[in-house]
Amino acid sequence: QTPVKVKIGVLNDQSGLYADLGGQGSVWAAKKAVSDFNAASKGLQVEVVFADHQNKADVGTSIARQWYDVDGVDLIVDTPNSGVALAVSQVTKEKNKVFINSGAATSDLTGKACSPNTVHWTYDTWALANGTGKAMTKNGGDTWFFLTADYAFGHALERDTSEVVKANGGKVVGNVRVPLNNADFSSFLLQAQSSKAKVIGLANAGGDTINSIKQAAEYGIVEGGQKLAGLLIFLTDVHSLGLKTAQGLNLTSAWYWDMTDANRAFAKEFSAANGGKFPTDVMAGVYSGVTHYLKAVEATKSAKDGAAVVAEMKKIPTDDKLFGKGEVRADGRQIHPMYLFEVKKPSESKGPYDYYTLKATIPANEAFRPLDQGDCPLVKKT
Amino acid sequence: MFELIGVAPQALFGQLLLGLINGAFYAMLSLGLAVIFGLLNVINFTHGAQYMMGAFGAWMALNYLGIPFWGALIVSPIVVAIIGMIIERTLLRRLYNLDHLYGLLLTFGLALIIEGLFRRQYGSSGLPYGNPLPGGTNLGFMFLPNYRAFVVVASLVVCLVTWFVIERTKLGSYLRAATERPDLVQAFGIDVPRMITLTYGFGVGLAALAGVLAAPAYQVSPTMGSNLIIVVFAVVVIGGMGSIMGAIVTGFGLGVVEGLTKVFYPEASSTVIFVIMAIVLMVKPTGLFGTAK
Amino acid sequence: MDTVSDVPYIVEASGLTKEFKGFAAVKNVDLRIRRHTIHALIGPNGAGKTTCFNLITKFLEPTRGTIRLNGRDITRTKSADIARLGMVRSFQISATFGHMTVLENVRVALQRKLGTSFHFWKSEASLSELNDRAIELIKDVDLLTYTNHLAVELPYGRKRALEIATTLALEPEMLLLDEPTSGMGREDIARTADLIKRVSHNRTVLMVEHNLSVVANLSDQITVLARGEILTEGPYSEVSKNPQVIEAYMGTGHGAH
Amino acid sequence: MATANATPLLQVKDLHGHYGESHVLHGMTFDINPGEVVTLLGRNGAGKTTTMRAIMGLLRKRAGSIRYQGVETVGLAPNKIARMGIAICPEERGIFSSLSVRENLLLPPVVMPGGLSVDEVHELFPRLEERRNSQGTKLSGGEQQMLAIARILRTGAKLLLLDEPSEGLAPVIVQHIGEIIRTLKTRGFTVLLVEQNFHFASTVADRHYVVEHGRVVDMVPNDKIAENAARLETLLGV
Amino acid sequence: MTTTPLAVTAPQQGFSPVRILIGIVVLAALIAAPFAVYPVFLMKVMCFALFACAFNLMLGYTGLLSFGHAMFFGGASYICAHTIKVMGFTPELGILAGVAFAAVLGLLVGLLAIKRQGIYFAMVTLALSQMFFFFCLQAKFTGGEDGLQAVPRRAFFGVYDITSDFNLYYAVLVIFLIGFAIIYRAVYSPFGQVLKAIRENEPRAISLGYRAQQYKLLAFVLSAALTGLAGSTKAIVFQLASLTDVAWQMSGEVVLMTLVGGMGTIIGPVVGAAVIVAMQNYLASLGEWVLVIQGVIFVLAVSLFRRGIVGEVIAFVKARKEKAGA
Ligand SMILES: Nc1ncnc2c1ncn2[C@@H]1O[C@H](COP(=O)(O)OP(=O)(O)OP(=O)(O)O)[C@@H](O)[C@H]1O
Ligand SMILES: Nc1ncnc2c1ncn2[C@@H]1O[C@H](COP(=O)(O)OP(=O)(O)OP(=O)(O)O)[C@@H](O)[C@H]1O
Ligand SMILES: [Mg+2]
Ligand SMILES: [Mg+2]
Repeated sequence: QTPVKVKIGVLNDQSGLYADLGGQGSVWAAKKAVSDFNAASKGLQVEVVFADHQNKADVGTSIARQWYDVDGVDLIVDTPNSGVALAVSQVTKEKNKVFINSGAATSDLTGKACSPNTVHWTYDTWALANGTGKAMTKNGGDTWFFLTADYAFGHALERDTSEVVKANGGKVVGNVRVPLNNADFSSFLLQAQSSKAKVIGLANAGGDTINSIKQAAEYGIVEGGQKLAGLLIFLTDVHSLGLKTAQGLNLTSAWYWDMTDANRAFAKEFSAANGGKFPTDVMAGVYSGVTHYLKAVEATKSAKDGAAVVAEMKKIPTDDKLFGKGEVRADGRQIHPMYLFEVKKPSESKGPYDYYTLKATIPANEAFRPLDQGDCPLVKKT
Repeated sequence: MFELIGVAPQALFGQLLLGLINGAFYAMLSLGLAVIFGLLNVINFTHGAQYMMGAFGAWMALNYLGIPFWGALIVSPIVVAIIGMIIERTLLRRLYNLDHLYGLLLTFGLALIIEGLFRRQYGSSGLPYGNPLPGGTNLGFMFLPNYRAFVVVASLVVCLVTWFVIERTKLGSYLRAATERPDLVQAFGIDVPRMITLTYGFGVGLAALAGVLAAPAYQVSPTMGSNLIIVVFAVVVIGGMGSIMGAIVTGFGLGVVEGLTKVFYPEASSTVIFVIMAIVLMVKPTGLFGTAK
Repeated sequence: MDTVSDVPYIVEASGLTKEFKGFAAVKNVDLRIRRHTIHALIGPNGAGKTTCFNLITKFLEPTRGTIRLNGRDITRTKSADIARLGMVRSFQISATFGHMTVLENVRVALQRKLGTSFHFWKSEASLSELNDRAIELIKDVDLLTYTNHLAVELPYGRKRALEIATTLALEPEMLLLDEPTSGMGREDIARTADLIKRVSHNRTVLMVEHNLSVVANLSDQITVLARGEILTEGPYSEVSKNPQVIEAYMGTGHGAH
Repeated sequence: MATANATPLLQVKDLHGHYGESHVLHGMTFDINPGEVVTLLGRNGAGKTTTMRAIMGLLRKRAGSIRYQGVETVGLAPNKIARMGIAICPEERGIFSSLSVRENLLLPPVVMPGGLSVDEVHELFPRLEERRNSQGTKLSGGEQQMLAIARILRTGAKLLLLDEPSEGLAPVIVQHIGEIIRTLKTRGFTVLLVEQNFHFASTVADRHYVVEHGRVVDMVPNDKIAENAARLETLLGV
Repeated sequence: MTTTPLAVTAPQQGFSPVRILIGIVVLAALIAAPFAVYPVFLMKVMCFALFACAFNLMLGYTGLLSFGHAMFFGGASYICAHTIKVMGFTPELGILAGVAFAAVLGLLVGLLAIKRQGIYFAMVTLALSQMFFFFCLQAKFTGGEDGLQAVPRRAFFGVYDITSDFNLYYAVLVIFLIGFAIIYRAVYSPFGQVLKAIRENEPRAISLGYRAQQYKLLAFVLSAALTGLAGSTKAIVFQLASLTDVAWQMSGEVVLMTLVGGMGTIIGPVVGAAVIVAMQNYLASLGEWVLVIQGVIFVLAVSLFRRGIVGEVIAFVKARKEKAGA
């Protein structure tokens, strides 16, 4: 019989702010998933292509449309940057293909903007806020001050985290809205310092997070006994900060390479192929998502009807070596445990990328927004 | 103790001081831009990239050559200045007889190239650079990191020396004259092409120096310059394009204004400089210290 | 606007003063220019002639004093509007539209009267009705052979002629010419002087000029400025004998240009 | 020729010059002896200014030979030529607006001894001292002309290139400039003068070269003007 | 320092038979194009081509470089997307709203900036657009970095269905042609003549009685409005409006397009837009080199092909004609 043709497009940021956390690493992860899956022996002929969306929604959708219309792509994966992700999700629905997002944070993908063709894999703002907010508040960090990036994403993170903090008996003593791409945080950090809050929540991302952590060290904030909680931080960020500066930082992540043997083996192989870099949770999510997708295609015997493939993905449980057992919910949310980590002191680190200590595990059933609270139209229907 | 619009006076002092520190970066960057604009009539869009190169220079000096911060403070600006001079010799030079906008466009392109190359090589999330002067002094109203104090002093000295050379020496009058009629100044016996090259190198060196100073305080990242450069342009316009004193005074001044905005109305702190610019240009089109050309 | 043509003076400036940072370039000058005459403004360098020009055409704001054009107060009027009132100036350095042809240069000046200058939806062809008039003007200043040349390509003296043609296109009642013959060779000087004489018919001309033979031949009335003040006024024959003028301006070897 | 046996200070031979594609100088040939005042006369656009720019090195595209004190200068940069002792007062004056009058005056560096002192300059042009703190280009047209001449007198350059120095000046000042040129001559300066004002030129010059279409077409010693009046008339359109 | 004006190409106008023929061929090609080329790509090119042409109206014909045109492009795009998505406007009304907004914004910015020249003008427009960017970033209705997504493609005038890319293509083509015609007309109009005179010698134009500021202001508003037309159309094509379109990099991109195509030529910006958009599409798989390549093009265009593609072609043809004539 003729093999089922499947074309996978990794659409992400290859040159900008998010290039390090996904970029070529995600492409590698997707290819790795295909070869681990042994696609050929299962009657699938899989090809992986990739493109740079440059963090522009119009570029992203142009590529997506062209991929779907002209190049015969069946699945788009990764796609960090919420704006691009939402746009691609919409195109995917229109063209009835599949979109597995690993890199974007917006929980709208499985909420208001959910789609029968979209699966959200690794994390989302709700999970991040919940993980960090809950675990830290429970561990005694019961007064919070937020440094919030002044735009929709920052506001959402702050709002979600505050709710979690309050729900767990904590208190928010103040916040300050910081303009995007602001290099100097001293002013805001001083305000945070004088608030005497036990935890300073960083509701920002990328360069802003990095600079705020760096300057917090300069002003001796962590030494002074306050804790920093990064709400969206990646292994690559910690790497670029260096342990000396980042030590003591708390963060939530879906995956860390040094947790299981399978993870370590994956990381070792990744590192060998990618010039010594280590994989992030986003890349692991791409691996896991692609694996599950291939299983569904194998079952449906065709990749052409996207909605059918996603329906199949929701039907069979997820299970792979990196993310373990889990499921894809009706709203498209993939469910797995989340973990709270603390960044090690330089003296505790024993090797490259040995950065995190596990502080708490948030079980899968608590890690994500309950199905009925997301306003996803797909859920109401059923 | 009385409060001032809801902010304790100590906190206010603290913020003023912080503003001054930021202003130090603005001042040095806008000074370099003003020198280059004033003398070459080129809006150096590459300035942000050169600032970034300065910071990366410090990082590379440390990581590849083992040169510490204090050495990098000298080495990095010189290297970046030399690269700048090569750019001037090979590319900018051809544009002097054309409309100034071409200079702006060329340097804009160069900025893209430099930023792109660094992103390719070093990724975009940046690299760490340690603090050479850890610790700080408790001033009572705030904790002043030693390093930040050093930055303010260093940049003040650099700014004032530059101002003196350009406004108060013979060299300065050559430079200013060469802005208008390079051919004629050369016909008086002055080697104008070399002077222009050196001037560009100097302006670029200032940017790189600011970059080295920024490395320990901010992340060394390929995008650090492009985020800052637009604000610095605004500072230069407010000060009066090409005015040396204007660049210095407004640099520090706007740092302070921005700092205060961060206390009273942080949401506006990214736009306050542009608002001021709009107002200044309405009232005094040539900028605070500018003279009509 | 009521043209009070019975007022004998087209321009009346009184108490005109301009100070630059404490330095008075023009001090309390009363200048009256009689209709349909050629009036020359002469004086040593830095006397304030160009400044007076700039004040009257409002390229500079007077510090004090009033200016009337045809009896109407224009002290606060903007320079573009002054041109609309019929008073047009030329510049000390030649001013043409370099990358437009001679025809277009003249036509741009004619165009304003059509009232379609803001009409971005009209075709340029709508301007061709002005071509005849433009050619006429070009002929008047002897530029016919250059009609389709770009202005930058013209020799210096011809640029000045083009400028005058452009100015005449506005049909100004009053022309102000700043050193119209400076930098010209003899041939061009004669040609230009001739041209001024011709166009002054039915118009008033105020000119600044250092070439005394031109001044002597053309002007009906002369005002001599020195150090921002009026030294004397009168026809050439009178003024040229004034010892003060000889000392401050003309020197002893004049007249033989 | 009046001083045929002296070695010329400046020798221009078969000089060609271009502005971009347009060929402007077509083999200019003339020379100037030390201590002479020589004029270039000619109609507008004949190439007089261009010749001066070529001598100064400001015209990039030039070919032929220009020897100053026997040294070939075609191919040298303007600053090198200036250091040899040539200075120019350009047609459009070239006053710097970002410099004060005094700074303008002091701008050209002294290239060799023998120039005028600042006090001597102020004596010649008292107006400049009065306005010394104004911005250079705020001076009146004539004042700028004085400044442009004054500033090269300081440098000690031995060969002065004056491009239409009388343009835009009041007759008294023109007279005055004439006196100054004569004074300079007695001090050993050599002057190349471009003039439209023939009357003025004849009061200061030793010899006149007539230029037409980028070529020297005639040379008239000043003392033979009367005899050549008719010829000059046709050449210059007088 | 002497400066040469930015645009020096001589006007090309009039209706010779050759021109009419060329026009017919081009039109036929445009109508047939979506059968050969991916229509979404073509629409993107047209949006940017219109944007670049409108921008060129400012730069090429008044000599004023605006470094803030993204605010009109992105601003109109937001307004169009918002009115259609939230207020239920039909596309033509949405576009109208976007254009009106851009025109008003253009008037406000113009009043502030038009008195400045050269680099000052560039800097002032840049700063004002930066203010506008931060406004869009923080304003609620723009959706922050998510942007305005899923803008419905309603039928034009309630009758012309545009859900298929094919149909939409022809709608966009008509919009583009209208915009282009307006620009063409404006350049070769009495108004265009005065603009040219002002660019060549402003004081002289004033002395002839033209209030230069007003002409420049009208040109600016016109340019802003047409930029708004391009931005609004883009919002409909991509069904989204995002921060990318108001960021200063977008202002830089349109300069690049104009420069590459040939500023001050009527068709240059169209060619430039096509080249750059095609390149961006192609570069999408080149990853990190995007910036570098764009930068190299900038540098090459400025140092070697200053007249841009179309400008160089015109110059080449002219030179050949002259040679043939001589
Ligand atoms: N904008 C200005 N600022 C300061 N001083 C000025 C300004 N404009 C002119 N002046 C001064 O005013 C005086 C008169 O200048 P003006 O240009 O009117 O002279 P003028 O009579 O036209 O002389 P010329 O015959 O040399 O052209 C001069 O001393 C000049 O320096
Ligand atoms: N920058 C230039 N580009 C092109 N052609 C030029 C340029 N400058 C001068 N020319 C041309 O070169 C020729 C000689 O000009 P030049 O200025 O040397 O004449 P001139 O004898 O000094 O005339 P004038 O008496 O008007 O000053 C003229 O035909 C002129 O049009
Ligand atoms: Mg004057
Ligand atoms: Mg000349």
